[in-house]
Amino acid sequence: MIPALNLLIGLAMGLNLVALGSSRLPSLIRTVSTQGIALGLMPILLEGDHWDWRIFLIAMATVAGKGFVIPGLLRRAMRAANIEREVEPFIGLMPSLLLGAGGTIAAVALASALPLLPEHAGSLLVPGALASVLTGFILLIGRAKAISQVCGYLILENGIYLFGLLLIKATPLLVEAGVLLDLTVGVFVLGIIIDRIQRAFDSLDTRKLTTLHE
Amino acid sequence: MMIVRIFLWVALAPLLPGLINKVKAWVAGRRGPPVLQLYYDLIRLWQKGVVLSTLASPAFVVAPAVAWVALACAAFLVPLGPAGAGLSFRGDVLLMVYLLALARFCTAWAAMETGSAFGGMGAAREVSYAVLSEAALFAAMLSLAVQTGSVSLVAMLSPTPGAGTLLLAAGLFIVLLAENCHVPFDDPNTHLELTMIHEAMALDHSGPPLAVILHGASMKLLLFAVLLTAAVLPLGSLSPLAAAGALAGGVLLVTIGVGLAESFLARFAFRHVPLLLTMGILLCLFSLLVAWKGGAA
Amino acid sequence: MSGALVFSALCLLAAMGTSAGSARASFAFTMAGTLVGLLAALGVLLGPDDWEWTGAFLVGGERMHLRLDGVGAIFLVPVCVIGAAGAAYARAYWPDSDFPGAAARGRAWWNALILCMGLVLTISNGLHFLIAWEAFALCGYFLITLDNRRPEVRKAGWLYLASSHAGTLALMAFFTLLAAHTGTWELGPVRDVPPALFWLALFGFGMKAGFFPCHIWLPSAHANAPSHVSAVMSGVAIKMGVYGIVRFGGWLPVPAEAGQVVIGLGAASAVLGIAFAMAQNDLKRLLAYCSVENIGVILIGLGAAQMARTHGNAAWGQLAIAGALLHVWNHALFKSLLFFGAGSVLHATGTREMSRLGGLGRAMPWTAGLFALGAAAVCGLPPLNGFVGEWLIYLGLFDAATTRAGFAWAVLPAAILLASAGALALAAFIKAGGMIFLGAARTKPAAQAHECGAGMLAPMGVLAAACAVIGLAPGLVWPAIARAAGSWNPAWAHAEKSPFATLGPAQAALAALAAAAGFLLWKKSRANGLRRGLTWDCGYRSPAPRMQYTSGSFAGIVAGWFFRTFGSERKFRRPHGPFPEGSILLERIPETVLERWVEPAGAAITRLSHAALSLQHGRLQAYILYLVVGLAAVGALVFLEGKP
Amino acid sequence: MNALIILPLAGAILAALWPDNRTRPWFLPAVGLVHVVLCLRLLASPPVVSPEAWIGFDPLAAAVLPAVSLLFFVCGIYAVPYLRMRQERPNRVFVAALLAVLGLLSAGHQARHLGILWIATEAVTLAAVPLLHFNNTPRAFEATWKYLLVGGTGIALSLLGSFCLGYSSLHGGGEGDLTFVALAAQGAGLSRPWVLAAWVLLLVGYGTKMGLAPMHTWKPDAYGEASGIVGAILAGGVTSVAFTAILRIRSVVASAGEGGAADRTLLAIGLFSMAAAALFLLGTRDFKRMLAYSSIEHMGILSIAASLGAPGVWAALFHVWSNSLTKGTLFMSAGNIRRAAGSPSLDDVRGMSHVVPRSAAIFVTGLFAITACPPFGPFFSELKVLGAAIQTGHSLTAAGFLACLLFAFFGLTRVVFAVVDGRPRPAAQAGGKRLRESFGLIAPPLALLVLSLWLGLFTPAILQDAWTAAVAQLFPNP
Repeated sequence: MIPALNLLIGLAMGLNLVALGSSRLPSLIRTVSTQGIALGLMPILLEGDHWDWRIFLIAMATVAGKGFVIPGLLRRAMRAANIEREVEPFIGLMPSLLLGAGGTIAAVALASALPLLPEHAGSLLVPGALASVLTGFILLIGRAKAISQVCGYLILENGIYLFGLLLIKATPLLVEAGVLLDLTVGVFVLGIIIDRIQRAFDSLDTRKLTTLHE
Repeated sequence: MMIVRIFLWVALAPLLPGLINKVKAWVAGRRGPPVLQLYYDLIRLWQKGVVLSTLASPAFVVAPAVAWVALACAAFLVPLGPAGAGLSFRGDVLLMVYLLALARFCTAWAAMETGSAFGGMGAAREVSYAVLSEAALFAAMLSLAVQTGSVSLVAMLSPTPGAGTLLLAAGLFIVLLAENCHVPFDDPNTHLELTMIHEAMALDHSGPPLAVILHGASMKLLLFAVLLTAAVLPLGSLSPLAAAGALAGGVLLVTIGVGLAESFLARFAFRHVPLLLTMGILLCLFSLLVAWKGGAA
Repeated sequence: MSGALVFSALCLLAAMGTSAGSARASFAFTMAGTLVGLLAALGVLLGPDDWEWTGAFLVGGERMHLRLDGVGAIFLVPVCVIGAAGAAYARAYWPDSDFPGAAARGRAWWNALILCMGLVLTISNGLHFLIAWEAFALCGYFLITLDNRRPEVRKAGWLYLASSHAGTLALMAFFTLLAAHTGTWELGPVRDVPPALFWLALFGFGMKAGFFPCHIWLPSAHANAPSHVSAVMSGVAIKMGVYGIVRFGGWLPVPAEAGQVVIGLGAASAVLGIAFAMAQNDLKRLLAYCSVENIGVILIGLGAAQMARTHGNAAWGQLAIAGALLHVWNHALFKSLLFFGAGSVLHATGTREMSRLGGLGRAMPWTAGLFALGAAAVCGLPPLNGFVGEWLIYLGLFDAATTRAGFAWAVLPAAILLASAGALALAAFIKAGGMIFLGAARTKPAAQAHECGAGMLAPMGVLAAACAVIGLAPGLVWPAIARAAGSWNPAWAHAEKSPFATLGPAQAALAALAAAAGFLLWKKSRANGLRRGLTWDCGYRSPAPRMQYTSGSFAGIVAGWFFRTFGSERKFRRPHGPFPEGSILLERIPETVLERWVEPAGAAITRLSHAALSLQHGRLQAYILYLVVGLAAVGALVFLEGKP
Repeated sequence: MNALIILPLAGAILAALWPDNRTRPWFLPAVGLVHVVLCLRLLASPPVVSPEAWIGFDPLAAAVLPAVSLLFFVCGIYAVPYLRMRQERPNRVFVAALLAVLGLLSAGHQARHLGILWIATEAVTLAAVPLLHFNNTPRAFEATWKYLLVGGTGIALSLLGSFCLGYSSLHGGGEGDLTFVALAAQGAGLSRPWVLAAWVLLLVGYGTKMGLAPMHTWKPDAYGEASGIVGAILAGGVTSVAFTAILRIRSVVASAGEGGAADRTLLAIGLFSMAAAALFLLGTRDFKRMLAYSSIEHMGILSIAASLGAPGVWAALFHVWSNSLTKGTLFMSAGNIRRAAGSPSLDDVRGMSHVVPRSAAIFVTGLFAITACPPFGPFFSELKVLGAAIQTGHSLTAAGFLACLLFAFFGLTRVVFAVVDGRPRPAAQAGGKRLRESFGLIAPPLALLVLSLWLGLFTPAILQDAWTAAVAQLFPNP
């Protein structure tokens, strides 16, 4: 099943670049949710040969959570703040694209340095994970709008989730579920705070959020 | 014996200024005042009344007396050749030096009493230059101590003349001039107040206190003369009579030397005074080093 | 003995307890505590054996262990004496009526300070020593900042606190290292520890002792504290630092060159301290710098003793250490006396600037007389106590010189510098006395000064009497000093017979003669007729106060010699032209070490800290970038360096 | 399964359902008291924890959790009068969240499983969010936002790290049992590169929660805007969870034979944190942010101590106690002063000793306590750290440690005395009325101060044994 899996991972990595390149928030959110769905499907592919309902459950939950619930939240926040565009990011689109591309290559290189179990040898899981984490960081550091930063955070989490798939056989369900749960709650909270900030500052431009400093 | 010693110090001291003035007069080709002039002055002053500044307290009168006592006691500690010292013990040399300091303290304090500009000026100069002369004096005493391996004046002042002796003599002579306010440091009989040290402090004194101050000054001069002589001449190795003679001669010589210095040198500008004093310090230091090395070898 | 010490401690605690309630009761307790403590200390000094007590319970995991030997007792005496005198002086000088609240706090901290100093002197466990030491330092801080509404007081207090803490941290390191090497916190003579530890102790305690150049905190703290606090800080508190150096110089194996270094520090402190004192215009600063000098004097004696000890316990070492310890007493006595005098002046005129004073001697003759006596004592003039102590030190140095031993070279410059320091001290105190008490009043407040009450004069009188007694009958204190010297270095335990056999009577005779002569001369002048008139002053018609020599002009010559050393700041416009006008000479003597070395360093660090703070600018993106950087750094540390 | 966790969570639910705003705060001291009692009972009679248990009151938990519980209890007492002062704000969420934090902290301290540990920490992070924006001001929301994103990123990294550690176990032939016991047992079997990667990610991740520089950035904002008790709980409780997490992971890494690398990084990051904190302290002009920087400094001390082997870890556990208790004092008294002064900035606060004398006195004493002035707890624990450094031959570390302490002292005293001394501004004069120094507001910080004093002077043997046991657990084969 590795090839199919790698196809999806490749898609996810592509979506990273798309996220880096997209200047409009709706498209950014859409990218994130697509990536979420892609990630959600992976466990099933990974476990394709023998059927395990728990894995299936997780996959569904992931698809629901990453693919629909969280993006929905973000869309709501965006509409509340009625902003569409990412204005003047700290790192421009082109630079961040290049950074992301470079990062992806670096990730592939770095991943080859880390020893893998035979069954994962051919998969793109590790480079994919690292690339997504990197993309997440670039968005978190580079973007000025709170929502795009949350998207960055989500991509970061996606990367980690990808990595988690390495252990999906070994690590019992609890951890995975806990991870997912925490993530969702986390984004819920993020959503709430974004909402509050929107009300307090009537803007989601984080450059306004610099009153606390020395 | 005690009586004789005291008599010697008290009675002979005022001779020295007289001699100095005589020498100066001879050099200048004048007849000059009689050698006993200071005795006359003292007697006259002793009978005069006192004019006391409205600002001054009794301390203004008492201080000179204390200073005189301090000088007398210091003199008492200095051995007169064969006669030895009136009182001698380990470390009496320190007591002597600090008695001189006590005398200085009293005169300076009294000088500040009247709030006169010149009193302050004189006191400031006196105490400031004393810093250097005291250092020189200590260096000299140290070198004597090191040379003789003793810390009591009687033993220290009968040295065997060594390589350092000349340096020491020169250094002590400079200290003598400075401490007793003679040219080139100060001019005892100038009448330009701005150039005075000792006189400036005594300006406001009159009557018995002034007499006490003048006599104390002469006693201090004698003390230094004796010190210098005894530090240079090997009195200990002479027969008592010869020693006494040598001492007397030495003192006379020193006095004449002072007189000659007075007549041939001019007063230094005050900013040059430290230079000369530092030279004195260095001379004493060198003699100290010579003594130190001499012992080590 | 134990009973006495416990009683005195309890009394001090009671005094703290009642400080807010009843000033009278608190004072009574303080007196009781200090006097009993004094008796206990003397008991140890005059008795043959030490006092020792080990408690059953643990504090901080260590057994309480107190010990009072000769060295501790010799330092405990001034603690008690000045503790009592200062408390008495404060009653009149800082009454509750003038300082509501602050006065009560002052009493509490005062007693706490005495108690802590007593503990420092008795505790013989490293851990507890640190505790008592820091507590003592903090008491000092709260005493200095009693009047903390004044910014300059707060500044001075903070400087004291900061430097004291620097010392404490050094001591933390010192005691921890000591414990690590000996395997126990118990203190006592130790053999097998690296001698280099001594340097750490020297710095740690030196910050408190305030020798040059660790004195940065001293002038401002002593100048801005209430005068009775200045007295105890200067007379006693800095001696705790000396105690530490003496104590561990005696217990530790010291480096071979320790003696020379200590002598060098001492000589430098003596000369520079008094030179700075000479240049001051603020009376209390002058006294503070003079304390630096006296610490220097003590260190010279200590260094010589240290040297003698490292080279076969030569006998002259005993004289040196005895002189140093005696000077500890003497300085406590006359420095407190002088600070009390300064307090009275401040109380009477409201200023510490000598150039605004003058002629106070007529208004406050008693203060003037006592101050003069203190001044004579601090200049080391016979027949007072200052001379006795310095005489011992000199004797030690001279004896060392006469041995001509190669290592003893250091005593030659030391002796000479000590002598010039003495002469400078004389100059400084002639200036102080003259500017304040003699001549004509320079300002209105000075003219309207009034004598202070008996409540302030009595403690000064007691201290002055003590100065006189030690001066006239030094034989009395010799046994105590010799005992202390013996317990500092057992090799000197056999107390040689008093070296004062001749000096004592000589001083007494001198005093008697001086008194007699003074009296006779006064009588004679009266008999000859004593006329009051204007100061003649070479015939000026009406000498005005402004014509007097000022503090600055008096110090001018010496300040000129040290111009480079001080780094003095000078503004000078010469008079010129036929009708000169507007000529001016301003000279400011800076706190050289503080302003030229310490403050620039501090400024650099402050700039650094502002640079660091500008990174905390509030932009979240950057914060996450820092996080990534941190990740990269840790990764680099692990992976690059991590390869075995 | 575990009363220490269940009880507070149940309390939280109950409090959330509780109708009355005035009586609800009493949940905090009540639950806190029971929690303390339970903790101390467990401390007195340690239960046997089966090695494969995922959650258990093992020696390490016993060595730290009671401190957190004690701190929480006292904060709970303080919370009652505090929340009465803040009647204008509904405290339903606040109280519930606070109790939830306690429960999750207990879980985190007792977690013996990598995943559980991570979940608990993450959950604490999220549960603390409502506490931070309790004041409901824009500043509070900004602080929360930063806390959430920086902390979240950190937590994400620690998750990644956990996965790496897990994978290292898989790669070493393990069955993916992520309990620390199992991981440590696998020891050298763990695959080196993955362990190192895991260590880097976990150190940075949990270090962010601890607030080690340069991941500390959220701390000043959060502590500066949160109320006193929240600050105290964050500084005393949450940080200690992260620290115990690092300790547990360090022992795994050490058993994998990479202890050297781990200690090196701990030492470096610790010294860096101390130095950075000292610099910040020298410049800050806000006495609540000052507390945050001081907390960063002490996290640095902990991390240094943790790098000094067994004696160091013992000292570190000691310091966790003394630091939490003393910090509690500082946060509460600072809270009082902040409330009376109406501003945390030196630019407009002065002479508070005349406005709120008791709080000011406690604040100053607490300052001396936290700057390692004897005879308070921190002095003894930091002396132990110093001793450990010297004992293990890290003389330079000791020197740097002392230097940082000195500069931190300069900074702290500078700020505190500027706040306390001098003449109060007329504006602040009213502060006396704005805040009545009631018993309930003074006693808790004072109690913590006394506890810290007692902890230092008479360190109870039972605690020393607990710490020794914890060290034995972390260093199985000395």
